[in-house]
Amino acid sequence: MRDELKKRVVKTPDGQELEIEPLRDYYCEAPPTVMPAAYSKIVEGLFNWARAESLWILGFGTGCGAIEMRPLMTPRFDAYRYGIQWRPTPRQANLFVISGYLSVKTLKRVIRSYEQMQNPKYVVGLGSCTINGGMYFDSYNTITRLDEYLPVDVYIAGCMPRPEALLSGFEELKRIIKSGKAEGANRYAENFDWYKANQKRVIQDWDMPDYNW
Amino acid sequence: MRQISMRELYEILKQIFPLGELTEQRSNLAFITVDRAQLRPLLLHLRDREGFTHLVLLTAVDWIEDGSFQLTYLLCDRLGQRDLGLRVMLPRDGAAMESIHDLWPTAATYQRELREMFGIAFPESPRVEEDFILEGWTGTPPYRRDFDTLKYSNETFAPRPGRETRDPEGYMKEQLYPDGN
Amino acid sequence: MEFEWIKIPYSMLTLFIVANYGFLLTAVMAKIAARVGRRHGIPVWQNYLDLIKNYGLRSSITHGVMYYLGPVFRLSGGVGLLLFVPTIYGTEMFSNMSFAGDLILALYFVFFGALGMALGAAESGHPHSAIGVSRGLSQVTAAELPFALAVFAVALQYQTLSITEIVAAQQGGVLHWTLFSNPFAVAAAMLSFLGSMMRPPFDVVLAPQEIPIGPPTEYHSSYLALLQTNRAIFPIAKIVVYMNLFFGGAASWPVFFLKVFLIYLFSVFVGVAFPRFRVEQSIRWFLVSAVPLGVIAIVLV
Amino acid sequence: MAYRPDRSQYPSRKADGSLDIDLTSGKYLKLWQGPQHPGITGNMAVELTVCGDEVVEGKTHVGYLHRGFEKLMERRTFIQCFPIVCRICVPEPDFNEYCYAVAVEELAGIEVPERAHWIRTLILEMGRINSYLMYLGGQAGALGQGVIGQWTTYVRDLMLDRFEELTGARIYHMFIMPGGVRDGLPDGFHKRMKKTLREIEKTLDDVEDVMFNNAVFKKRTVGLGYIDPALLDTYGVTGPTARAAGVAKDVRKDQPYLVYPELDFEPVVGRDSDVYTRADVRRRDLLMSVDLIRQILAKMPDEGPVMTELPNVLHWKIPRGETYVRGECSRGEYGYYLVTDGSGYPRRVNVRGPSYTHAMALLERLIVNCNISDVAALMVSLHTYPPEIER
Repeated sequence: MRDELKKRVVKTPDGQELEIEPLRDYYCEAPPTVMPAAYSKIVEGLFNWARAESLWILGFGTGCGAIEMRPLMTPRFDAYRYGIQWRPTPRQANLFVISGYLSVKTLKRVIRSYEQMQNPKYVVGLGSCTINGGMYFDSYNTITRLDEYLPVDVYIAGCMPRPEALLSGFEELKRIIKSGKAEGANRYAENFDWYKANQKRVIQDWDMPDYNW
Repeated sequence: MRQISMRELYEILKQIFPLGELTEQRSNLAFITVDRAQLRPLLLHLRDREGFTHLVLLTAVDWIEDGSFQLTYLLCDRLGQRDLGLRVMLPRDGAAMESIHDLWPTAATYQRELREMFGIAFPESPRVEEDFILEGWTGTPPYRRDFDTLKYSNETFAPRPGRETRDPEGYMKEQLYPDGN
Repeated sequence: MEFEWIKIPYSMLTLFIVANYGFLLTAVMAKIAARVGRRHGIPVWQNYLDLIKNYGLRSSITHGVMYYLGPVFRLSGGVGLLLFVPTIYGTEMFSNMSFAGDLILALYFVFFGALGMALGAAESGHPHSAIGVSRGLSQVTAAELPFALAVFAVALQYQTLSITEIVAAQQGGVLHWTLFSNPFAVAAAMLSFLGSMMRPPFDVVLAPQEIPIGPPTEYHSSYLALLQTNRAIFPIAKIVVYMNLFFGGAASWPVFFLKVFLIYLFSVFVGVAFPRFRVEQSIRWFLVSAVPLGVIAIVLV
Repeated sequence: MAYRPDRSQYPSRKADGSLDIDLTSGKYLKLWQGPQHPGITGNMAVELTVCGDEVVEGKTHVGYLHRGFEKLMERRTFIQCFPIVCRICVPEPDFNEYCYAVAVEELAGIEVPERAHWIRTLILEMGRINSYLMYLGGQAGALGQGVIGQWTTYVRDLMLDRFEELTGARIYHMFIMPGGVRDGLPDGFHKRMKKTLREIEKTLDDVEDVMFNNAVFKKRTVGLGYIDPALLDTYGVTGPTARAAGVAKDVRKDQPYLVYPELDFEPVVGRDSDVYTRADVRRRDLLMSVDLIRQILAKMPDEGPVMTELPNVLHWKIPRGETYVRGECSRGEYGYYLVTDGSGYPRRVNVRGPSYTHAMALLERLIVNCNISDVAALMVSLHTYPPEIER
C-alpha cells in the first residue's frame, strides 16, 4: 500500500489535529443497489428511448481500439449524427467503450471509472481481445474475458473492428436499450460479490475501497 | 576524416582496455564483450573520445542455460554512422549492476524496466524500486525464461472455453500430410 | 406601483419560448461548427434527448448542500437575467418585469450564475472543478470590466438606467442604434461578449484537454440537466441584453430570432477557428484591448 | 510577453535530490492527468504536483498498455511473430513490421528483391503521413482548436483507403513480412494515390492558414517547451523533436536504408526547438513525405518479384546471432534488437521506440515550471505513443 493511503494525522492551519484514513474518508464505500425502473411503463419507455439516442461515451482510450474512435467522430463516419458524443468525465458519461485489451493495471482504473458512472450505464467491449484474449490470449498482463469483471452489453469482434462495425455495434446497443434489456448496472449490483471476487483475484495490490464513488 | 572500420576501432580500444571477443554484424554494427569492471570507463571513453554520444538502448538477454544474463549497451555514433554494442555478462543469481544514469539520464528508465522485468538490481539508479510497468507484481520477473506466460495466464485469467490453440508445426503436418509422412 | 399578476404567466411564456429557442439554437450552432469541420453534426433535437436522458438517470449522488444549490443558482442567474429585461420592445406581453433601474440588475445577474456555480463546484471537491472555478471567476471578472464600462457609456449617453428607455431611444432606423451612435462602447462590449460565451479562444474554464471539464466535472443527472437548461437560456438572455443596449432591441419575435441568431453566430464564428488562451493571457487581452475601448467610449460620451 | 516563473516559491531539495514537498501544507496540489483524461496522448498518466498554476514536479506513469510482446514473441515461431509485431505501435504499425522483417532477414541471410524495397519504402512513407496527420490534429486539439483534427482525420481516412486498397486493412496492415512484401500494387493505384496526395496538400494549406498563422496558436506555443540542443544526446532525443532543435538527425540520411539513397530529399530542420517549431517541422516533414511518395511512384519498377522463397516456415531455424535494425519513424528512431539462439524461436526481441526516452526522462524534465494549461500541448508536441514505451 502506498504511503498516501495509510492512516495519518494531519494538522489543520488553525492547530487542530485530525486523523485521516484516506480509504474510508475520501470515498463512499456503500455497495451499489439495484435501481428499479420508472414506475410507469410509458415513462420508462420514453427514458429508454432518450437513453438510446443520447449515448455519451467516456473518453478513456483503454487500448489500441481508441485509434478508430477518432475517425468515428470525424467527417467520414460522424457518429454525432446518431447522438453519440464524447464526455471527458465519468460522472456524465453513460457508455463505457472498452477499446481493446485491458492490462491488469488499466483494469483497476477501468473499474473505478465504471463505478463512478451513474446508473443506467452500458459497456461495449471492442475487439477480439476483450472477448477471449484474442492475440494476447497467452499474455501474463492482459485479461482474457471482460465479462468476468464488468457487465458487458455488446461485444464488437475484430482486430481491429472497423468504424462501420462500431456504428453497427452501437445500433445494436440502441436496440437493446430500447427494448429495456440493457440492465448492466443492475446486474453489477446484484452480482456485486461475484464481480468483486473476480476483480480481486486478478488485481494483485488492491489498495482501494471495494466500491468507490 | 577517413571512416575507420569496426575492427580498427576494436584494435584501438584493445590497447587501452582489456576486451572480450568482437562480433562484426554489419560494416557499421559490431558487438564487443567486455568485463563488468571495464564497462564504465569504456562507456566514458566511447562517449567523450570516439563520438558515441547516443545511448540507443540498454537491455538484457536471459541465457538460462549458461546461468547468466547478458546486458547489451548499444551506442550510436551519428556522424560516424556506426553502432557499437557492449555485452556484459552477469551471473544469473543475485544479478546486480552499476547504474549509468549519471552518464545518460535516460538510462534510469531502462534500468527501472530491467529491474522489474528481469530482476536485475541497479542499486544507485533513481526511482528504481518504484513500479514501472507492472503493479504489485510479486512472482518471478516476467521476462525471465523460466516464467511461463501461458500457464500464468490460464491460471489467472479464466479463459473463455472454446478456444483451441495448436502447435503450428504439428497441426500443419497433420493437415498437409495426414498419412504421417 | 401596482404589481400586475398577469405578468407572471406572460413572463413564463417568454421563458418557455426562449428556452426552446435556446435548445434549438445551440444545436444549430453545433451543426454550423460541425460544418466547418466537414461534418453533418448533431440532429437539431439532440439537446432535448440529452435533457430527457439526464433527467431520467436513476442514480445520483451529492456532495453537500452547496453542491445542490450550484446549478440552481446558475439557472436562476439565467432566468433572472431574462425576466428583468424586456424581451420584445413595445409589447405588454413580453416586456417581463423590466423597471426603471433594470440595467444595474442585469449587470448583477450576469455575474450571479458564475458565483453560484463557484460555490457549488467548489463543494464537489474535485481538483479540476476548483481550478476551473478559479479560472472562471478571474476570467469573468476581467471580461465583465469592459462590459460594465460599455454599459456606463450607454447609460451616460441616454441618461437613463432603464433598458426599455434605452431601446426606445434607439428606435427609428438602423442609424439610431448604439452600434452607430457609440461604436466604441459596442466594440468593447462585443469583445467582452466573446469572453463570456465560453467558446474558444476564451474557453479555458472548461478546457477539456486540461481540466476536464472544469466546474461541472462532478455534476451529473438532474444537476447536469439544470446546467444544460441554463446553457440554453443564459446565452440568449445575455444576447437579449446586448441586443437591447446596442442593436436597437426587437419589436417582434421574428426580428428577435434573427438578431439573436446573428449575435450568437458572431461568437461561434470566432470560436471555431481559434485555439484557446491561457487564463492570464485572456485577462491581459481583455485589459489591453477591450478596456481602453470602453474608456474611450465613456470619454467620448 | 514571455512567461517568467518565479523560482523563489518552489520547494527545496532534500539530501537525496528529490523535492521536499509537503502535501499537507496546503501549498501544493497533486493532480493526475490520466489515464482517464482527454488531454493525454493514449493511455498513460502524468502525476503533477502543482503550486498555483505551475507544475513543480511531474512524474510519468506508464504500463497501462503493457501486453508483454517481448515475452510473447519468445514463444512464437519467426513467422508467427510477424502478425503480432504491428500491434506494438498503433498509429504507425508498419515500422514494427519493417524492423522485424529486416532483422530476421539479416540473421537468416535472406536477400529481398528490389521491387519489395520500393514497396516497403512506399508503405513506410504512407504510414508516416498518417501519423503526422494524427499529430497535427492532436496538437491543435490540445489547445482547443478541434476543427484541425476534423480536417486532418478526414484526409487521413483517404490515406487509410489507399492502405486498404494496397494491404486490405485500415490499421494493422501485416504487409511487410520477412522475405519481402505480400503483394504488388493494385491497378490504378498510382492515379488514386496522386489524387489523395493532392487532397492532403490542399488540406495542409488550410491547416497552415488556420493553425500556423493563427495569432493565438503562436502566442500559446512559441517559446513553450524549449529543449536545449546540448541535451539531445544525453536524453536520447531523435526524430523531428531533435530536428526542431537544429540538428539534422534523420536515420533516412544518416544510415540510409531501403531505397532512400536513390531519393532526393533533405532533412527538415527547425531552429527554435519549441512547441511551435516542432509542429512546423512535422508539417514540413509531412510535405516532404508527400514529395517522396511522388518520387517513389515515378521511379519504382513496375514488374518483378516482391517476395523471396522462404525456407519452410514451420521449422525455420535461424543460427545464433544478434543484430539491431533501425529506421526513422514519424517520432524518431525506431529500432529492433533481435537475438537468436539457433532454434525456431527468437531468444530475445527488444523494441526501442522513440517515445521511451521522450515520454519519460525528457518530459519529466520539460514539464517543470510549465503552466497546467500547457501540459497537454507540451506532451503532444513530443509526439509520444505509450504502447511503444511499455510494449
